[in-house]
Amino acid sequence: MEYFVIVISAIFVNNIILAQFLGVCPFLGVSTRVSTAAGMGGAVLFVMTIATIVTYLIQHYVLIPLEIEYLQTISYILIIASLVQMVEIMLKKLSPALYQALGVFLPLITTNCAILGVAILVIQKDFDLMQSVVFAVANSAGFALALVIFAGIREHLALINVPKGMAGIPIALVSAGILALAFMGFAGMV
Amino acid sequence: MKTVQEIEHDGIIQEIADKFISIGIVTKASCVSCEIGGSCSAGDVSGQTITIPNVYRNFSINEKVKIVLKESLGLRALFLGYVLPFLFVFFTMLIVNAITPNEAIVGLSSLAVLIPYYSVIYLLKAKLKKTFTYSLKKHYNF
Amino acid sequence: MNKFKVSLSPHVHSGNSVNKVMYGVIIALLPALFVSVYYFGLGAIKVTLVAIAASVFFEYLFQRFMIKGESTIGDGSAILTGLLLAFNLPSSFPIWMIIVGSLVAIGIGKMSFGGLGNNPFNPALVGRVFLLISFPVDMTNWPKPQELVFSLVDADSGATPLALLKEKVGNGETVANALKDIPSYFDSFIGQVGGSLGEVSAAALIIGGIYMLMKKIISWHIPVSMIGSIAVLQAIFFLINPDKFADPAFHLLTGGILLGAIFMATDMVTSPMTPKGQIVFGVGIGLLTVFIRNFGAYPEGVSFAILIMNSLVPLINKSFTPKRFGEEVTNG
Amino acid sequence: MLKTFKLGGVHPPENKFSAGKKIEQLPIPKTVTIPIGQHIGAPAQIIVKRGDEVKVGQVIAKAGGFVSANIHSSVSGKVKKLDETVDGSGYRRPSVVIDVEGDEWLDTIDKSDTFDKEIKLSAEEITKKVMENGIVGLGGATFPTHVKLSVPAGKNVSYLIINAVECEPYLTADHQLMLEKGDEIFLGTQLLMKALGVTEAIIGIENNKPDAISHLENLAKKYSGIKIQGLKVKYPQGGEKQLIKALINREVPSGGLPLDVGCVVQNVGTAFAVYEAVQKNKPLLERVVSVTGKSVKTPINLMVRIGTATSELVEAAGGLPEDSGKVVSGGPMMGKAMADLTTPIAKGSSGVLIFRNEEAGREKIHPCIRCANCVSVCPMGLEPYLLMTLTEKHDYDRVESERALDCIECGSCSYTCPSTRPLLDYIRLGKSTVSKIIRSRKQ
Amino acid sequence: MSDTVLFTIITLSAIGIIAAVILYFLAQKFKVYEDPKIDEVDEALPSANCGGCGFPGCRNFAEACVKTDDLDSLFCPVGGNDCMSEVATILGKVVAEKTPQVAVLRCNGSPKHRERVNTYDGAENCTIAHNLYGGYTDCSYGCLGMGECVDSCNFEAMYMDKETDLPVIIQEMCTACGACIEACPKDLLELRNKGKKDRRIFVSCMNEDKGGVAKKACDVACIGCSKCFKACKFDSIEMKNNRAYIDFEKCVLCRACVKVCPTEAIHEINFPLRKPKPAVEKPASTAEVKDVNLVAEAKKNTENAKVETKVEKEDTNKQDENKNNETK
Amino acid sequence: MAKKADTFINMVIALLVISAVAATTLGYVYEATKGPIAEAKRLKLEKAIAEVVPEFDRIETIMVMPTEGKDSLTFYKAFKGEELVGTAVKTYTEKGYSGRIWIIVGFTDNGKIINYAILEHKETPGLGDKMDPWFKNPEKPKRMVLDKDPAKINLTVSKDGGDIDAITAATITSRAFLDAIDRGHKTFMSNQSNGGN
Amino acid sequence: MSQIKNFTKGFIKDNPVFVLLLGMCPVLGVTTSAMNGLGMGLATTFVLVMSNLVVSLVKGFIPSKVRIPAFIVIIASFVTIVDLSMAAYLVDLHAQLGLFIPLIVVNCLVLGRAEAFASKNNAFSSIIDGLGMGLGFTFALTLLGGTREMLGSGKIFGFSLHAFPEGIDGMLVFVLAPGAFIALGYLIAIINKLSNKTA
Ligand SMILES: Cc1cc2nc3c(=O)[nH]c(=O)nc-3n(C[C@H](O)[C@H](O)[C@H](O)COP(=O)(O)O)c2cc1C
Ligand SMILES: Cc1cc2nc3c(=O)[nH]c(=O)nc-3n(C[C@H](O)[C@H](O)[C@H](O)COP(=O)(O)O)c2cc1C
Ligand SMILES: Cc1cc2nc3c(=O)[nH]c(=O)nc-3n(C[C@H](O)[C@H](O)[C@H](O)COP(=O)(O)O)c2cc1C
Ligand SMILES: Cc1cc2nc3c(=O)[nH]c(=O)nc-3n(C[C@H](O)[C@H](O)[C@H](O)CO)c2cc1C
Ligand code: SF4
Ligand code: SF4
Ligand code: SF4
Ligand code: SF4
Ligand code: FES
Repeated sequence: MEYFVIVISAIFVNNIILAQFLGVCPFLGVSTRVSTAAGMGGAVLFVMTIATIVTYLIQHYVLIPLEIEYLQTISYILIIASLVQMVEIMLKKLSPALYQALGVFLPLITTNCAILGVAILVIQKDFDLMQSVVFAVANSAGFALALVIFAGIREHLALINVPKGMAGIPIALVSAGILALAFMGFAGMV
Repeated sequence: MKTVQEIEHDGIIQEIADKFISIGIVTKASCVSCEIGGSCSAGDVSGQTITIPNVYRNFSINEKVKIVLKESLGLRALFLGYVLPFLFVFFTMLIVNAITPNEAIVGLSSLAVLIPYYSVIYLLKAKLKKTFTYSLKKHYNF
Repeated sequence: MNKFKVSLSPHVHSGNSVNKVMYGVIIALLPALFVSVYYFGLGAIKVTLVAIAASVFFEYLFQRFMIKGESTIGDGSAILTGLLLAFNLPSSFPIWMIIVGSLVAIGIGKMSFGGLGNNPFNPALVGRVFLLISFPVDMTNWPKPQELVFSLVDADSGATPLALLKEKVGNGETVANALKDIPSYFDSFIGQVGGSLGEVSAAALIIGGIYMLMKKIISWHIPVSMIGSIAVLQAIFFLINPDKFADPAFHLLTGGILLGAIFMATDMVTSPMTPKGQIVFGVGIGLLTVFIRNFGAYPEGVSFAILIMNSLVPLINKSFTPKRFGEEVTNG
Repeated sequence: MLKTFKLGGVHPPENKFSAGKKIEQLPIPKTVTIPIGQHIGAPAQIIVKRGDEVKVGQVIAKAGGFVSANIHSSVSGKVKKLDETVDGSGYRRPSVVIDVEGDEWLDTIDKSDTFDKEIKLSAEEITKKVMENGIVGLGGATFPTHVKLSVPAGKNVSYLIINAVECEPYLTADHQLMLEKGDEIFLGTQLLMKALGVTEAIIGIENNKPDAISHLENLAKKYSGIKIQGLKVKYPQGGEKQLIKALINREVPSGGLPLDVGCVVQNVGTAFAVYEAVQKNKPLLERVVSVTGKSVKTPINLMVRIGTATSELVEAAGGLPEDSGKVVSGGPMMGKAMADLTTPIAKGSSGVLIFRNEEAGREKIHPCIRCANCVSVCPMGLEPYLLMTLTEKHDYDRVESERALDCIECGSCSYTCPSTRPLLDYIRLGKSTVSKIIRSRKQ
Repeated sequence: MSDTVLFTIITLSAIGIIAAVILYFLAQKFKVYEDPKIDEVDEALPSANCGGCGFPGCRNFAEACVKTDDLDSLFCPVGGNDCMSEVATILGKVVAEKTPQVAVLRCNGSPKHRERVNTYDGAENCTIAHNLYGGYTDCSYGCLGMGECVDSCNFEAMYMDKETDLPVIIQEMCTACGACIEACPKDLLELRNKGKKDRRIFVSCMNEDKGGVAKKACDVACIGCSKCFKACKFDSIEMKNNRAYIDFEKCVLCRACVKVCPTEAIHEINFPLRKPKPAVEKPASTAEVKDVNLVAEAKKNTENAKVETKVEKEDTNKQDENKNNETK
Repeated sequence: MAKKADTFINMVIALLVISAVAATTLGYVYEATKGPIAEAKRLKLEKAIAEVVPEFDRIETIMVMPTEGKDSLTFYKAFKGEELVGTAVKTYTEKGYSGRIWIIVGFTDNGKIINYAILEHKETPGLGDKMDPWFKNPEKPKRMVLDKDPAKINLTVSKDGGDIDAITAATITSRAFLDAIDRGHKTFMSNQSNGGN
Repeated sequence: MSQIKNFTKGFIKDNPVFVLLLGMCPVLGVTTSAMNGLGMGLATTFVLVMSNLVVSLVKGFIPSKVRIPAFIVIIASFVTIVDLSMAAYLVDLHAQLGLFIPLIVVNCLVLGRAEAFASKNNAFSSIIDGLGMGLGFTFALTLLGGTREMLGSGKIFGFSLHAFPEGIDGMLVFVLAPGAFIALGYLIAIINKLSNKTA
């Protein structure tokens, strides 16, 4: 039940992008094509999960025992950055073909707010490891959901004649706003 | 006959040999911001090259081309590269969590699953290479 | 010699036009308008007129200064948006807020995307939800229906049946208890309940719907799938726990489900292109509505459900393309 | 039981004013202009010179390849010039202009009206006759008929389908031909069956021509293997893919031919022309043309020599009405608008349609309101609104993957669009650009 | 030093080393680094991303510039020579100057000169109309007037003159990107050298019909009479398919051909007033003043430009108005 | 300026040095701010306490488990001299619109509310976050909770038959707020009667 | 001269928010009021200036392959410093900005400037660049915050404008998530329009 609440809340009610404003850059950047958006969603799923596990362990087995929680920001960011790189290197070394295919399919995954934000949030929310992972998974699902829906809208926008001043990012933001407005319907659902 | 969905990516032909063409992939940063502003060159790793069998005639070096990958292949790459390992991590976690309450063990063991996973990927290297095939398209100006 | 006109084929046209479609919907809305004037009096007239006038005015303004094309107010879509926005407001709604709502509906919801046909979201609902979130108090202040009282003096206001239900069930009462003193289903059917202007009379809305079906302005797929899925899912909930969940008939007759199903979800601009897609769309709206009504903070979920499904329309269109001729070869 | 196809379709007002009008012979004009590009495929090669004397039926241009057709002189007289003359499209195209002198036919042609019932020739000989006499499909596409009759090895034909649908509004040429030349059509059909080696033929007729249906049904008793099938009235039933679907419930695969589902489709007019070519050795030098329109004085069906100027036909129908705004060669849904009346009648011209000024113009274009009418009427299951937008945005890759090339250009989408969008105009552009791209890709 | 500081240093250094090790392997992998020069070149480019250089965007062009040995085959038409020499300095390479070019329209068939014989009623799109038929006049080579070229221009360097139904190129704004040339189905636009003092001479007609036919269809058509060909002493005119073409590389702007053309199909642009000849010339100074005006106007609003042309017409006579189509 | 070559050792050293320098700096900054941060926290709390109880010069802190609820409440007994001028109770509720709401309420010895202050909440700005002024507006007696004894009035919103008018369009928050006060009051009273001191 | 240009370009022409669209999360997340916008902007500016300065000073010392992690360490240190100091001295603002302070570290603007500018220029220009960009960022955040505060609650920097009728504070949407997207969308459109006019 508790996990259920975490999941519903993260995906619909407090959607990571539409309500929490985390990961807005990829939301605007990787949303011009539905399939790439879905791909990005999958990639974030993986990265966010392992990043959350690692930072959780660091927090509870290094920072807290040593009483240096204030190093949270700096250590997390370094760890996440290296982690992302490590996954890429492993893939590249182990299976260049797979790595290449991903390269064609997806733009570079970068550490963004969403990943660091979730890592910090699970600590703030005092989740245990399992809850943290569920939270990360649910948030990446919410991320993917918003991204894919939005990519659909942007594919639509690309085909219509948006007035000159609004074309591009402004209308994308307004659409995101209306999407967020629609998502407010989920308010109070947990 | 279903319409084939394709992913396209920009690339530049770097070398044309008798049997192979190698194409440098133009990487894109994931934030629009970085791309538009050109301010995040952290992402500009343009080292990725792809070699494909040369069955084409009408291409030249430095030509800008589209590398085409079937969408289903892209999704499969995604699945193998990210989704499957995620599932391993997640389920290992569920299982180990049921066995021991020690979070350090749970966390580390679920991360550790990645090692055998990647080993398997390594063993399948040749097969994967065959699976992922690309084709080239010109940029048309009509 | 005559100068002939030259063009590619076809050289004939069905004679159908955007104006015909839009004015057809407006006609279909008239019965509901009459009912609301009957019960809500001058308030209803005021809200309707202001909303239409403001919508048409903003349509003109944006067309003139932002899109810079010929004026499009003649095609009737702005009138329709204004009318439907009014139908989604309580009859005591302040004038300046109606104007804000029209500005949002037309300016943000429609013209910023390029005007008629380009908007991914239903403009009237964008306006309504904007108002609902911005002015929760005024948007949930429902005058009680009184027959033919033409005055602008504030009538008694009360909650809608849905709001009552949410409130009381939220407080732990049973549904039966909560619904003790709500209007009978017959009252709901003819329109003698509190609520937004246009949503109160199920009968008038159904008449309008039948008219549009006959005129082929809409097809049955969206309304039927939406209403059907609401009925089924709500029935399941009702059977599981009749103390917590009201029966499907109550839900169908109260609130905006019929208005939404017949007039708003069917907006062709913001709904899918193929019958299959439309059914998915309708079912999606139905399910979301039921979830929001039963579990969300808002007593009413139709508007949100439609907007959420609007956002999915591009994806639905992508996945439910028409059956292509020659796709599966049936050599029979 | 009436049959029809499932997907899409529209039903425009039929307006068949010239129905029931007997086919009249149009007097031979003073000069004819015979265009050389009258069929699909390689253009024919002119083999006469300026000043040459020609007879009716004499070959003046030889087929330029296998997928091509001979062109014969439709009159006798002197070649006035071999020129590029402006055709209906305003472009200069090669053509042979002949000054008419008398009406002298080649001896080999049997000019008599007697019905020659006996099939003497073998399958190969029939095909050869068809080829020599320059028969092309008269249903509009003008595809050389002998090509259709030469079934490639490995393909199996089980049905011959005779397209007597005439689903286009206004036109009545095929209808009238069936009423007057029923026996000839049946024999033509049998010739075609023999050439193809099939035993079954179906003639599909829309049920707005009940007289033709009953007439042919009566005659059918005399001819074995030929079935008449009534069809519900729905445009574009005459499209061969739709017709095949309606009659035998087979779907021609995308990019495929009727042959892929074991069918050959021929127009009734073609069947008649085959009869004449094979039994009478008469080349394709005249055809039935309906001249019609709302304010045309006497809508009429005419037997016209190829190369006659359109203006002559219009005169025969009572002259050009004052209020004419548009003249179309062919039907209102698929025909081609003419820039002026000098355009000569060619093998593919099935009608001359005169629109009044007020019907001629198109309405103002509105933005697409995504009403999906176009999607629901498209008989090929395409999304015309999308194809048009993609073409406008020059996204030809997607135009291709959305299968624009499947479009049969029936015009149902443009016909039905409430926003009066020129959908088909753009889809054609998209199609032609995509084919260009595909061609350049193949290089 | 307190414990905390100590732990801090230890932890951070540990993480730092791990990062370094990981990134070391990374460095091994990604040997090819993007040349920082690309950034510099990119900066120097005009960022119009118009594709005029043949690359999809300025950055790709920059990459190409950095990679190539021979800058001569690369040219940014928007930035022009200045820009290219800047690029060359950045890269320490040399470029040959490219002669600046500008688009010209090779049709002058305004309604005055070509009779309309039918009305086009289809989609407003030159290519569609072109695929349908030859055009609304008897000349099947001339401009269709639906402005596809105008739509294709990213620099607002073109507008449709509502009077003449012909597109007008604003010389000052045209970057010679060539987009309009791709767009026109009738191949009416051509990039020509801007010429000394912006002076240009060209045949403003593409009609390949025989003289009589062409003349009948349009008063100002090139009828292929070869008079200019004979008049040109520099061998810069070529006769082909019943029409003349002036090679701008060879033309020395002597204007000999202009005088002899019986249909005034040869246009001269930005030349000073000629010696008193027929009273049909307009004072060049007026033209200059007007031009400046027009450019400013057209920049603001291409629609407005139509009004401007009207104004101009009052004091311009028939013949020169045609030429103005180019001058603007 | 020539960059250092990308040798392994160079890279390690560079990062090591940077990390070390950063760490040292951070360590000292942390040491330096540790005091002020704690101080700021204390000040904030004291300010809140001062707001809800009359002037005092000494605070006694105790933790008490509420009769219901997960976490304990903190009592700050405020003394002026030896006199107990009031008790500030840090209480919470789980019933908020979104997440926990932490409130500090001052009670007189006999359980009357002196004042309250909101410490922490995640209610919607513009709706739920009106809690602060709403229930202490002297002009609107039907909303006032100050100076009232929760034991004597029905401390629920009027919609539920209580004596307090809810915040417009934020009944949930209002209920939660009153729930928090109620928890504080109950705990306080039972602690009083237990003879906590 | 060029320093002035360096400094001013961040305001309109290369405004990190309106034009370059950098660091959108804090832009949307913290701008519920002008004050929050200003606070976040200044915090970011501080990090930006300081990290630019340090990066430009140490650039010769760092092998290029590890420059990104090195920069990150530098930036993260300053972010931590800001975080700690705000917690100590600006308690309320710190609570308001919450999660977004540590997230300055991933703000592409900061890393982007370090990478694109400071690692190639001298200390003084780097400071100027950081200051210009930072203030441009601050300007944008304050403008957006002000807009949202005004529309959402009828106030600006906490002072009521009495723009709405009695009993209505403002249009709540603008305080909530949807309003952030919508207001930013229109602000960008307006800024684009203005800068096109002047250009
Ligand atoms: C905090 C942070 C933010 C980053 N932001 C971006 C970004 O916005 N865009 C991008 O393309 N790369 C970004 N990166 C860089 C990539 O994640 C990755 O670290 C980089 O590609 C490694 O490149 P290198 O080979 O230069 O080390 C960021 C990295 C970090 C640590
Ligand atoms: C939309 C459409 C409508 C058509 N309508 C007819 C028709 O009414 N009658 C007809 O004979 N052919 C019609 N055709 C042509 C047929 O598809 C087919 O080409 C013809 O029947 C083949 O016979 P033919 O080669 O003898 O002309 C139509 C084609 C299309 C694409
Ligand atoms: C986005 C959103 C935020 C809300 N925030 C609150 C809130 O903070 N406090 C609250 O009591 N109600 C809030 N509500 C309203 C509740 O969901 C519910 O409608 C309301 O409390 C009903 O009470 P009323 O009878 O006072 O209108 C919010 C609603 C939405 C959609
Ligand atoms: C059947 C039908 C339903 C419509 N429903 C709405 C509606 O709910 N809201 C609205 O703003 N416009 C509605 N319109 C009008 C029109 O489609 C709308 O203004 C466009 O969305 C604006 O682009 C409707 C039109 C039709 C034909
Ligand atoms: S898209 Fe083609 S096949 Fe479909 S309706 Fe239009 S013209 Fe007919
Ligand atoms: S019929 Fe016309 S308006 Fe309707 S969807 Fe098709 S193109 Fe759009
Ligand atoms: S006029 Fe033609 S060449 Fe000149 S800028 Fe415009 S599109 Fe390019
Ligand atoms: S020049 Fe070409 S593209 Fe331009 S309007 Fe004329 S025909 Fe169209
Ligand atoms: S600021 Fe870029 S993802 Fe958040």
